Amino acid sequence: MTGLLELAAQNLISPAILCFVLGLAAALARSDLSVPEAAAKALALYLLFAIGFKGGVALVEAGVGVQLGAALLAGAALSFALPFVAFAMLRAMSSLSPVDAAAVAGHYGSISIVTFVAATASLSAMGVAFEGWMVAVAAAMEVPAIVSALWLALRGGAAGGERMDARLWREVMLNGSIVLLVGAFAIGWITGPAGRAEISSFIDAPFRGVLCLFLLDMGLVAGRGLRAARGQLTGGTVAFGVVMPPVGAAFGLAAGAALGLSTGGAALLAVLCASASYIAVPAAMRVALPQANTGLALALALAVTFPFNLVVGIPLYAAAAQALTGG
Amino acid sequence: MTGLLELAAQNLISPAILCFVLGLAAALARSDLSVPEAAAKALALYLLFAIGFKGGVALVEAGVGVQLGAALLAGAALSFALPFVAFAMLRAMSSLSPVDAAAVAGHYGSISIVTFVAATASLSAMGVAFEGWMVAVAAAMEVPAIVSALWLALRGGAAGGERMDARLWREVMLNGSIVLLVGAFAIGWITGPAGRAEISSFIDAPFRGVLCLFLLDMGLVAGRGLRAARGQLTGGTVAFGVVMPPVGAAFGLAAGAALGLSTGGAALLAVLCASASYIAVPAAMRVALPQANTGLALALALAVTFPFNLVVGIPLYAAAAQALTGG
Amino acid sequence: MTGLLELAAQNLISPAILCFVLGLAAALARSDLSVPEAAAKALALYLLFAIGFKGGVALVEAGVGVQLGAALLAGAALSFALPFVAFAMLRAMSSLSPVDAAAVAGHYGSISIVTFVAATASLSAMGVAFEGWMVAVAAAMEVPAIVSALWLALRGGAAGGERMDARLWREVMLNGSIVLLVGAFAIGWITGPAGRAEISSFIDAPFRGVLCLFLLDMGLVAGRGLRAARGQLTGGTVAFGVVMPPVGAAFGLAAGAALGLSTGGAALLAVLCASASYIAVPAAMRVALPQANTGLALALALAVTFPFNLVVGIPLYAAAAQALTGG
Amino acid sequence: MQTHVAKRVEIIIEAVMERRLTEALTAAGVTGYTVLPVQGGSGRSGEWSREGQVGRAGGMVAVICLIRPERLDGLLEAAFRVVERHIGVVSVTDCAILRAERF
Amino acid sequence: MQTHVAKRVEIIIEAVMERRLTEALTAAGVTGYTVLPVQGGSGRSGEWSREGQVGRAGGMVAVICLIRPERLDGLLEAAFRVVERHIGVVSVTDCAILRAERF
Amino acid sequence: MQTHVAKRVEIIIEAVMERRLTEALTAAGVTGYTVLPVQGGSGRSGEWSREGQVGRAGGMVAVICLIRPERLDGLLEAAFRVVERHIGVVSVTDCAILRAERF
Ligand SMILES: Nc1ncnc2c1ncn2[C@@H]1O[C@H](COP(=O)(O)O)[C@@H](O)[C@H]1O
Ligand SMILES: Nc1ncnc2c1ncn2[C@@H]1O[C@H](COP(=O)(O)O)[C@@H](O)[C@H]1O
Ligand SMILES: Nc1ncnc2c1ncn2[C@@H]1O[C@H](COP(=O)(O)O)[C@@H](O)[C@H]1O
Ligand code: NA
Ligand code: NA
Ligand code: NA
Repeated sequence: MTGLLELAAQNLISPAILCFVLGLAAALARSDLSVPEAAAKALALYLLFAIGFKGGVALVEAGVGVQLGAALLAGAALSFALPFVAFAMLRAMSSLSPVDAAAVAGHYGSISIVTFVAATASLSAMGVAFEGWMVAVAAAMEVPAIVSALWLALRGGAAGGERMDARLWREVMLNGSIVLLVGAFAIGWITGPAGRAEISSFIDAPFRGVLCLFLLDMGLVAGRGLRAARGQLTGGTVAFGVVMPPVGAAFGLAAGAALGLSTGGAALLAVLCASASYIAVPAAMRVALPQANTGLALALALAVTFPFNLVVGIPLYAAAAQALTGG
Repeated sequence: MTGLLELAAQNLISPAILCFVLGLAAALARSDLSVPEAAAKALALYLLFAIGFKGGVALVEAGVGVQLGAALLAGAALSFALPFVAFAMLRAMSSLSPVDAAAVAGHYGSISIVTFVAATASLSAMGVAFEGWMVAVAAAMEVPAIVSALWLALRGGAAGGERMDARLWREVMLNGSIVLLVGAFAIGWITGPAGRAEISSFIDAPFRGVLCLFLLDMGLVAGRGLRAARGQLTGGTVAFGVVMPPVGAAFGLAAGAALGLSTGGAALLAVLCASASYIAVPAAMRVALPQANTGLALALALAVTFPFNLVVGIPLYAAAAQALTGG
Repeated sequence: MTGLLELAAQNLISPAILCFVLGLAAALARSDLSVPEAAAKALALYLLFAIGFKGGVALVEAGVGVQLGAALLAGAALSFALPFVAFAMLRAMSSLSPVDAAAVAGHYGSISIVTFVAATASLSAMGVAFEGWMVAVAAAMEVPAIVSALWLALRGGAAGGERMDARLWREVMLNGSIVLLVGAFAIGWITGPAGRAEISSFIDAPFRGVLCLFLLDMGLVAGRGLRAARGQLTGGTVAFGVVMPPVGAAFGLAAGAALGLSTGGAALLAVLCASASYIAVPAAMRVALPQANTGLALALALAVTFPFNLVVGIPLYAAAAQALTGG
Repeated sequence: MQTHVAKRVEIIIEAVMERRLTEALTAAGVTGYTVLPVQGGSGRSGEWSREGQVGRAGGMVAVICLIRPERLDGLLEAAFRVVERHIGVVSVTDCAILRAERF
Repeated sequence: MQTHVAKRVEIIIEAVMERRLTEALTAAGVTGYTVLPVQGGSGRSGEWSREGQVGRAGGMVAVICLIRPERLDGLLEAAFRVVERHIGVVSVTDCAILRAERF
Repeated sequence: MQTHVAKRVEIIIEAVMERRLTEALTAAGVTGYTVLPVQGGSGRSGEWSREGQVGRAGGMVAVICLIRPERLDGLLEAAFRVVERHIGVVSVTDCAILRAERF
């Protein structure tokens, strides 16, 4: 237990987490500090490219095996299944309408790639190894949750437009972050360690520093989200926002153990299950479920669950993975 | 010949080229992946600054000599002459009107600095040396082609505004990319190796990685250009887009040999002649030749000639230069 | 004296200064070279974060001592007092109205963080050591001058809105650059050398290169400011723009000697006193003193005083500090 | 100068719906439109600003359409079908245009 | 389609005053507004462009407000109190809106 | 509040022509204008979007000009000379302005 607390404390005083806290505090204090939209998008492109590329290179070293295929399937299945868990919990814990609960549940079935990136950085700092290709599992978990959410919303009485038409389907499958992540993964896989050596001083050296600035912006966005949604974040929904992550993480850990993943791999699968989408899913929901309160879902994902995972969740899931896999 | 094919294959699987392919594929598949305009411009500023600066430093080492002056003159002359070649080919190969053909010809007489940057990266990767100051030749080749194009358009029946008034002349000579390239070159020359040492971890280390992200954006832009211009890209114009580059390159190689450039220098002059402008020339044409179809010229330059040069042209011209200079 | 001239010449041919000159020349020649607004803001965020963070880490090594507290107080007092000096000089040297003179005086009491950053880079290049925590003094000097300026304006006959209401007060105290500078300082202090090691290849390696691009943009902005304000920059105000900095610097040097700062520390305090704000103060003045000619103040700060300090001031104050502290 | 009577329609709508809207306009026979970026706003669904956005879910755009008066009804019906269930506003102003042959 | 008579108010004002203006509008009972970025301009106080800006001091924004005609006077008075001593312009156009229940 | 009759002219034009247009307006006695960025659009010369741009060749801007009615003709003639051979649209709306002494 001491080890765990130490880990958490160590995690807390890393520059990255403190940058997030700074951003959060600045936004709550209504400072005009802001990261221009274009700069924030550029930082995100950098992180997606770097993490995808490194994952692809790692796959060259590990080889494409049965385990990767199984992990991809397990990830997709988890993403598909978790919205049902989240929906049931939301209906029990909050007074959200079925349609709103379905929308929120979709966010929690999908994943947050920044949480994943932060987790890989924490694991590296702790010296815990993980399967480099886990980033491909992250990509596989982005979309299935949307299908479940729309199904739940329809069953819950949503009318009209909330069909997943072919066009929306394409938009979701080809959304920028999936395409870049998968594309960079493929490029890393094709060019291998030689390719990595060529651009290492771009994707490795400044990586953590870029993450700091990005988390500063995430803190600002989360803080503004909190202020905008103050009226809507009821006790029940906030409680859901901190209870759902460990529940999801438990599913992820179980699947990780069943798949025989390393300690770090199981921890990352837990992080993916515990995290909530704030890019792909909200956009899809605005189109398909315009009557749902996506503002609330976004505020929960960004301003409650994201910081919870960043500060408490990641070290917690890592410790649990260690206990479980005996690593 | 084996060496050449190997070179081409090697070139093809570099992270930079694959990033271009990823962007192209994403745009053709109508993914919403995009690089914010401000970020793309910032990447371009970085590349122009770095390449110009390094060229200036290289000049310190090489010394200002007769060869540089001769190369600048030859570059300007080629830029001035090539539109006539291109115009004749276009009139023969396509059914473009004289004014449209003149506009396209202007793009092909001028140069694409990104193609040049990609070529320097490829040459470095292949271990082929080149005159560092060749970037000054690139700058000298941007503008003369515009004069030829306007003359051709006027002769071809264009009316009214297509005079090169003093104001447009100034705008073209002082367009941002020329000023930055030449300015950075001067700064590199003044501060020399000491200056380079000072900022080397900014302009050297991340250079190739930045080029990757920039080419990702170029791929996206080329793909969007292809989709926008699908109706206009006839067989004849597309054929021109892949035939003109080797023709231009031949002129460049000949000039390079006559000037006594190194293998890499001759290859770079070929690349400059083979590449087509998509920044300075289109802007000048929109002002001076508003009735010309600049959309077509841009699509050809970006979506046909740029990828052709990137994938096939650069290794081809390098191999030809090697054969020619015996280097 | 030779040493001083050499220093100045050395300073002049650094890539950073030459980049500023390039930007200035490009803007005066009306080139369309420009750094996108979002990119310029991102560069500024980077510089603020890096300089603040390094300052905080330096504080760990130096320890929080009485000297820091005294320097913060001295800085705030100087910022508060200097507008009175500037106001008197402006009334004597120019024909500005009391309200306009008050607005300009406020800019000169506050500080320019880029001048500070450039000075730290110059000192490092000269091998002159300085107290790393001086950046905290910079933060303490941003705001007090605004209070003095508003008081002077009111006394000078400004009517109505030029009260410093609670809201404006909060906006000024929590303006983005102060929050980021102080926040990054705190993060550096908390995470210490371990934190710095983690992100060193982000905040140390590319620092000077980023400064070059940022100064390029500053040159462009200064050049545009000069062109926009050509009519308003009278001989008197321009003279003030080059006389006030050494006067301010003298106050800073005296305070630095009294505080027992190192040579570099005294030089930096001089630089802070000599520099003029172009971010925090103009924004506050637009709200509180809408009738004042902030365009003139901005043009003086950016296009006269900033280049003066960059080129002449920094080496001058450094030499004076050396003479004074015998370092 | 010779001007012609026309209508200026301004549709402020979520960015995720932009393409669907412009395609519906084109299908309704509109020959041109211009899209302006929107920086922030406020309405029944609360306040938002571009700086606080991640992804495109929350942003909005303004689509401006100059048309001949006789086309107005077709345009409004097409636009309405897209915006109906979404947040956003539609306004129409009388205006005069140069170069009517372009519309 | 059924449209309703309304007013479109466009206020071009310094960016530093944006929040003060929108709060004044909200206090005056305005239910919605949209903020557009401004890239440059010219007026009695000279010419400016976004590219030449450092900080927010010099930039401007355009605030667009669709309201029922009877609210116009309240809005203009609220807006005027904010812009009065500042640079910027206010214009009002007659327009027609869809979905009047939203205003 | 006291308002005054005026005209609101909106000119959507290629970014490369912006300076030429604003100088022509100034020469025609216009005392102020505001430039808004344009994100994309469609017209006879096809569809374009800011994201797909390299360089400034393809982008557009919207120039808004509030003027006294008696100045309209001079403005339109000046604008027309610039846009004539270029792509883009010009529209004019009746409006009311505050602070007429500024125009
Ligand atoms: N009265 C209005 N005037 C101008 N823009 C409005 C108005 N009402 C709503 N909007 C815009 O439409 C968006 C969505 O409005 P709403 O559907 O009311 O939430 C707001 O964020 C504003 O950008
Ligand atoms: N007549 C006008 N038409 C459109 N915009 C204007 C006009 N006059 C002023 N503006 C805008 O308001 C800003 C400040 O104007 P001024 O208060 O006259 O300096 C200018 O930079 C323009 O953006
Ligand atoms: N009817 C219209 N309504 C609004 N904007 C238009 C219209 N027609 C053209 N435009 C704008 O003007 C640009 C050039 O139009 P065009 O000259 O028809 O190719 C388009 O890309 C649009 O931004
Ligand atoms: Na999840
Ligand atoms: Na060429
Ligand atoms: Na000062």
